[in-house]
Amino acid sequence: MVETAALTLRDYRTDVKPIWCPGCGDFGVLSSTHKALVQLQLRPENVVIASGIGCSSRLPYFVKTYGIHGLHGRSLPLATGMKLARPDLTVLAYGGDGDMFSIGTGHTPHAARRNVDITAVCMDNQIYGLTKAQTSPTSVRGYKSKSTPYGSPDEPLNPVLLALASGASFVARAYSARAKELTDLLIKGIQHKGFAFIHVKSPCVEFINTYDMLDRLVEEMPVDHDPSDLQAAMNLAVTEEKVHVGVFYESERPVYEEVAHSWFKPTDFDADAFFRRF
Amino acid sequence: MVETAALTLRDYRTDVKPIWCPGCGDFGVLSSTHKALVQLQLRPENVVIASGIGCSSRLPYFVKTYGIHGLHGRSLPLATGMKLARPDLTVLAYGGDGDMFSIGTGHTPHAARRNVDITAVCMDNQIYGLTKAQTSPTSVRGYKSKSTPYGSPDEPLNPVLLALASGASFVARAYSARAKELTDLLIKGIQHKGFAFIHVKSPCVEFINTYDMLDRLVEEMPVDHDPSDLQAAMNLAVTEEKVHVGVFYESERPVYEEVAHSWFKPTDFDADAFFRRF
Amino acid sequence: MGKSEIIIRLAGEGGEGVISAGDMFTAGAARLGYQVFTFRTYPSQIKGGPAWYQIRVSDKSVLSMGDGVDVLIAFNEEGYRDHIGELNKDGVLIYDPDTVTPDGKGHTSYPVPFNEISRKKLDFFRGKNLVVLGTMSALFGLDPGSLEGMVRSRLARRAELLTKNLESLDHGYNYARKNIEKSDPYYLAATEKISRVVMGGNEAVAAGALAAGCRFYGGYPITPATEIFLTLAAELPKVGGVCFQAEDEMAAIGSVIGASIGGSKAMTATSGPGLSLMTEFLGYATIAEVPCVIADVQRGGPATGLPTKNEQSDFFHAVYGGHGDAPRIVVAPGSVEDCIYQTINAFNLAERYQMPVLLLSDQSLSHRTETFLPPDLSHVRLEERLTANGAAGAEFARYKLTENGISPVTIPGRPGTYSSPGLEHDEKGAPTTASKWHIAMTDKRFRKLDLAAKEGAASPRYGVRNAEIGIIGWGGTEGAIREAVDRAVAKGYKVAALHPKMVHPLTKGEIEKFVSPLKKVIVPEINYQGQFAHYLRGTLGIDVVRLNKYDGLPFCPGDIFQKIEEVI
Amino acid sequence: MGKSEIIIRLAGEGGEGVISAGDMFTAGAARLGYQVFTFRTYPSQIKGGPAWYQIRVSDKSVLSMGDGVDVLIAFNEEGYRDHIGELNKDGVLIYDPDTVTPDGKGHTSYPVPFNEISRKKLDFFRGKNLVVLGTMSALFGLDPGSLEGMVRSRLARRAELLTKNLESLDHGYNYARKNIEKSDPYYLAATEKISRVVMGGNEAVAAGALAAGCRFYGGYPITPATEIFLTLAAELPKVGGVCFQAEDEMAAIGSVIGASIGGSKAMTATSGPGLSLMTEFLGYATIAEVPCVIADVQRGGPATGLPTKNEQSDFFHAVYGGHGDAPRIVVAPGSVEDCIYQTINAFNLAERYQMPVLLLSDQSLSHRTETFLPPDLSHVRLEERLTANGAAGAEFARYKLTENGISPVTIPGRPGTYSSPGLEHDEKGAPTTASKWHIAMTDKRFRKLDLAAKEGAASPRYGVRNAEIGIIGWGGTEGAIREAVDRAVAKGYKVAALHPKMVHPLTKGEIEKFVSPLKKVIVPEINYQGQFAHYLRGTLGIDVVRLNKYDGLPFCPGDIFQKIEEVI
Ligand SMILES: Cc1ncc(C[n+]2csc(CCOP(=O)(O)OP(=O)(O)O)c2C)c(N)n1
Ligand SMILES: Cc1ncc(C[n+]2csc(CCOP(=O)(O)OP(=O)(O)O)c2C)c(N)n1
Ligand code: SF4
Ligand code: SF4
Ligand SMILES: [Mg+2]
Ligand SMILES: [Mg+2]
Repeated sequence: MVETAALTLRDYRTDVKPIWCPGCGDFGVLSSTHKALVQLQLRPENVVIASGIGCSSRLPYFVKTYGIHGLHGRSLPLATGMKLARPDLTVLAYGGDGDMFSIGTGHTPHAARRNVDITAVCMDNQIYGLTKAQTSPTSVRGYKSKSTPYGSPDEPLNPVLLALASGASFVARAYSARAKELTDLLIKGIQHKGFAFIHVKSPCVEFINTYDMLDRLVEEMPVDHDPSDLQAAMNLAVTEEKVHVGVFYESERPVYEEVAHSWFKPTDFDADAFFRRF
Repeated sequence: MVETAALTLRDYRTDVKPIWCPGCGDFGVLSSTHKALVQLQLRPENVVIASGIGCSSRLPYFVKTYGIHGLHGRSLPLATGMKLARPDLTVLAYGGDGDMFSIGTGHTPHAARRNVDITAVCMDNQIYGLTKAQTSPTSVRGYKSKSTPYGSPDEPLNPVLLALASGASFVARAYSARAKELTDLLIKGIQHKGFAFIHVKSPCVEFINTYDMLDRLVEEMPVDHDPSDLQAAMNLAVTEEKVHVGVFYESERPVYEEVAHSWFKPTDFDADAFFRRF
Repeated sequence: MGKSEIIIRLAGEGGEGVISAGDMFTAGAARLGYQVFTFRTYPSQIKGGPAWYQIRVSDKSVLSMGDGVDVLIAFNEEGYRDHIGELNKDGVLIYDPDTVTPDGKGHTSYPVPFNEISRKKLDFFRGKNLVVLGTMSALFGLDPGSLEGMVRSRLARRAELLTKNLESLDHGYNYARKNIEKSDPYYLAATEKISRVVMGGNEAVAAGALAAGCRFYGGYPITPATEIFLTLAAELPKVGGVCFQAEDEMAAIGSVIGASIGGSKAMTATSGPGLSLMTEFLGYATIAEVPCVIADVQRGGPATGLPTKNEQSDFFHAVYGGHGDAPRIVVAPGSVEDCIYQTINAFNLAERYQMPVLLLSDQSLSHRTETFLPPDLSHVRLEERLTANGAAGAEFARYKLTENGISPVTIPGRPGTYSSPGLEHDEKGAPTTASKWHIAMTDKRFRKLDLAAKEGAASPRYGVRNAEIGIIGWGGTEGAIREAVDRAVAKGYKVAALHPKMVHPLTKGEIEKFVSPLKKVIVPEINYQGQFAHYLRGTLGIDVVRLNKYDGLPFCPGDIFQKIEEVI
Repeated sequence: MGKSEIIIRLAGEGGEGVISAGDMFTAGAARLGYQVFTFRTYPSQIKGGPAWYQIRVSDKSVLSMGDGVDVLIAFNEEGYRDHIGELNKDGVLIYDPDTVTPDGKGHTSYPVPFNEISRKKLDFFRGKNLVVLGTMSALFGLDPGSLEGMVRSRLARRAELLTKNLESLDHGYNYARKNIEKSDPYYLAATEKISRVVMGGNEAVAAGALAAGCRFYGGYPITPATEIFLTLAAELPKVGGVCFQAEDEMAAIGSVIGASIGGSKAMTATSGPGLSLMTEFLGYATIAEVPCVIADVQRGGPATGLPTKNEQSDFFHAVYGGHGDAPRIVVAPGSVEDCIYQTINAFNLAERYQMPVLLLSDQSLSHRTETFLPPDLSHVRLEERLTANGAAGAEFARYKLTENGISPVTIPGRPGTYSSPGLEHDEKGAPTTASKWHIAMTDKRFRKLDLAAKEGAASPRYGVRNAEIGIIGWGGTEGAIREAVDRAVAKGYKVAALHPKMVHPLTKGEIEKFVSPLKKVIVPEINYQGQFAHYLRGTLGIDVVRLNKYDGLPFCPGDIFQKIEEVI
């Protein structure tokens, strides 16, 4: 890195034009991602962004790093394999609320408890955007869409609470319209050693425009909140009146891939010795 | 029911001999299930027990009710379809720790938040029994099995905490060796209107005999615990020194299938009217 | 005096009104008694990217999207460039001079400043589709009064938009009347006003399900199948059913199987990626003998592939997919109206043979609009599974080894309990690893499949009796094949086509009878591998000429006609 | 003087020592220089249910479990009843008179009170397997000193059990010497002590993976594939690799694909149910062109089916499973030793053609023990994917349309970034719905498959040159087929067999050349549908005589020999 010039935003932009509707919250997440990479001066070839399927999951095509546009709900398994095989790289996983908390629900708790050093970003618009406005697992109870025309009977899931309950070692929330904060949280998440979960409120202007509501409800973490206190974090996560942004929880514990690489000083495979044991 | 004699244990026993190893905790769960059905005097044909795959998931074959021995991890989707189609029946779902919290992780939070009136019983032996002793999602960190011969790098999942964080309206824990308590909790779970999650510590004598440890650690709910207080329940669930048994949380909210059947007074399908709209 | 038939294509960008203008023209034409067949394609994103819509409108029955384009309405330069090549010799180009610069070669062309009219004159850019519609009405003879009626009823609940919209329609109409000197032959003669159903394939599948007695749907959204789900979400609660949005496709089909064991007729619908995820549960429905219907609206594959494009490439998976020897039935409708009947058929087959039945639709069939007379479903025969009451308090021998393989089943709530097994089992459903039971139960499951083949309904056959060239088609290509056969027969070629609706198992005798006098058999398919052709050879040893297309679009009759001429 | 070969079967209940006694006899025999081939089956539960173990031991090479049984050791009444019918004419029955009452017909039989000796005499019931082993050693000529050595090394770390175990061995040996008057011909002559590998198919797959350079495994336990995972869990960390226990099979294959994009050679292993769950991701590896190896250890299906029984019924899914036109390669090893080579082959094919490669093993192959000389892997050729460095700071054209379809790939960490797509894409991997790209990329993906067929290695061929009857087999049936061919040729029949290892795509020319002079072709398979036979007809139009078996057990040479005589 010493010889090369500092990286700028242009170094992270691709030629692929974002497909998002004008005003979509996902633009904010994209631009904060670009900015976080610049601030961290991570070389594009040393970063991998995995994603699932959805409007939000198209993001990797718009960032000039390595990318994996995976399958619906499967960003975390892809990111996990990448990070375990290549602990030297910075690995991120992006997805929507449907992607990470409907079809992908089964992977999130395991990625969290394993503490693989991945930064997971859930772009939550409380709707299935790409398939044109069906109720999502974060849609509020009673929400009417064509998939629940008489109102959804389901209680929404709480992504922050679930991440906390699953053992994530870093949990935060941001709002796509507040770029600076979002960029800072992305940086913190990437710098955090271990699994970082960032819940981003990212409105869908086409189908459920929540900007006004969020502008009203979004609020900083209470100043006295201690992010090392899991119980306090969970209590804060269940309060419904406000949408708190900032770091809910942060702690350090051993990282999966380091543990897995600590048992042996690796040698080549010795076939003869192996067969001799049988 | 007026005309028929009271149902006894014999009415719930099948001719299929349990496959479990002598001393397996699952015998305790089976016999408490038989007893709960007797105490509730539920007619065998009005009860359906769905399960996944595992030693524990063989249970439906040993109870003379309707049963669905499903696929690994899928007891809850099967039970959900059954209950939505047949709200008149009592529906239960049984599975192991691997079944419900590894391959089935994705279904548990959704069954919980939907509040379909199902009683879900997780028979947790902290191991994959049927496939002969691999590390499970509830195995402790550092646990050595043939699948993690150098010690598991993963933090275990906390089933009770996850159920709470997912919005289950009834959450309890029991120990298979304490039959009376387990029977009572099964009865409470079945009587609870909504999704009830019961975490049962059920030791595997063949591969990881935890009876002694559990005998030491298992303890009643603190007398001052208020089961309507979600935050208190979560705080109790994260304490690691003791394995609390009893009801962690209980609340009432609308049940999915009742909401879904409340919108219309059903009529026959009128094809002509339907096509006229197109 | 005008042509009795016009093929109009609108091409532009997603979100620009291409699709909605097409939809409204279609609805208007149908109201006036014309018969319509449409095709649409658009990118798999909400805004932007190339979209086009084709309407074939006629006073006679139309079975396919037709050949070439008579009228191209280009919304933007790309729409012009990508499609001008398909404009027929006498064709007309309509374009917005703001965004399109035609190279002026050959065609009659009319510039209409759609953007300017809607944006500048009306200050209502969202009304652009209605400006286009007005222009189309003026040029091709759709009664503007009737179109106005349609717009009024569509916007009944959104009065605030109505005035602006009607104004837009008017402006488009008047602009064309005043400024365009019509020099083309395309003008629809008035036709008899017959009230027809105007419907897409997905809605037709939903209609079929409701008519078949389906009372449970468990699903997860996926393009291009979602409308089946959405239609049933609105309708099922009215008839006492439940429409359940699952967390994923495994949960969707799991809930369907649970509901079916509970006694409901139950279904799910999905597309390739979801079908792949349902694979393990398909095997479960086979071994536990649970009736259920899985509609697969095929799109371009593999993986996420081409979500909004057409392909018939899930045939292999439908027939062969899944581990183990796992029999199931596969049914494929040929047209929108047929979606109703084949969905009913799928439920009947599921109930009769107690196994999963796959319904193979495709993107084109699901999203195209066809017109047809309101179907009379009152005489349709509905099957119900063979049920029984067990003895009270006794376990029931649910998998009794009967001669035809079909065993009576008890339903929860009735005496005679059993446990539905995913493991191999004896007659009571109890797990066993004994060789004899695996042999007996495998035989039983395939006996049912053989029976289904034997009992299968006759397939439609088109063309001449003494054919020398045959076509065997399957699924949504039926209309295009039929038109090609008509054209070939009109030219004196000895051609016939067979179009089986149950595509697995095949009614062997019928196909062999069809094939035996033929010199050549063509199998047209929208996939690379010739999946049905391969299956035909593997199953019946029949060698065919393959006609494959895998560009994401449906067949035109001309594609098939050309192949006929090639092999003759 | 004795027989050069004995087939011994132990039958009893799971958990009774049937399996461990068999394993130890096998290990002991191999130590003494005999060649061994075993088969085992047991219920899919931890305790109870019928279990049996067969050992074929010889001083010559053995390729299958053989025909019938020379010595039956019945642990309980069921073990006697279920297996006595298979005892050969001269066969010997050994039984515990406490639990078995033979009907006394025909066979030589020796009662040995295994239970009494272990429980009463020794007060060490767990030692029953060693009592059995001692008896076997006395009766069939295995040197007891050598067995003792084996027991000592096995229990090296559990000294407290050693004495009791050796005592049990002794008692069994002495009981037989004192009380049994041997009247049967089965006694193994001493043989040359050659050190051989004694290994099962799953361990051999793991060995092949390690040798091929696999450094990432992502898996989820499932019978009968688990030992691949467990072996790699112990070994991979030693060579700098990672063995990852995933939460389910989607996560397993997802992690494998992630690791492979990261540049690792990566694999997973599973059985039918897991393979079905991996279906969507298989298509992803095809469209994104990610090299990876998926071992499928087939068991009885469908659904959970018969977890501990043998079947070759995942062929259809391996070749045809998954939505869309999704090419992949399928490889099937024929023996335990071949598991090593075909696993290396699978990695080579995956790397060369940048696609998923399925390795089809089966329950019998995975859990049987074979003996073979330590393989010399030092000269095995290893393929590495074609890589490139892109320009620094530039996006890389990862899917370049090359003549043979293979495109160079960049690896994270190197300049030249790209995004791996599940959507159809252009050369840079950017999503597109344009027809031309779907056509071009589909063609490219199938070009690679065609190339693989063209470059495929020659298949082993057995039997006479001028054969009239041919056999085409696949997978773990190779040994039984080969013995049947030897027997037929010895009888003067003109028979030959071809056993392709790459079963999809087929090396067409080779098969056609093999088949063309033949009068009849037999395809023996352990499944109901004749999956490979169907595929052969669908692909090459070759009609065959099917030989199907679906009782959960492998072929005996006699099954195949009989079919040869039938068609001759
Ligand atoms: C297996 C599978 N099922 C369903 C789909 C269809 N699908 C694509 S995106 C999506 C949901 C999108 O919602 P979300 O994840 O919230 O992303 P958003 O578009 O809102 O950003 C669905 C259901 C798919 N591509 N694959
Ligand atoms: C799809 C699929 N994957 C894997 C398996 C193999 N399998 C059967 S049971 C089991 C885990 C058993 O553990 P658990 O659920 O804790 O039940 P237990 O046996 O401990 O009661 C596994 C991995 C399977 N049957 N199906
Ligand atoms: S549909 Fe919604 S989420 Fe998707 S791009 Fe448009 S605004 Fe964004
Ligand atoms: S292996 Fe363990 S869990 Fe399974 S039956 Fe035996 S004791 Fe119970
Ligand atoms: Mg969303
Ligand atoms: Mg367990």
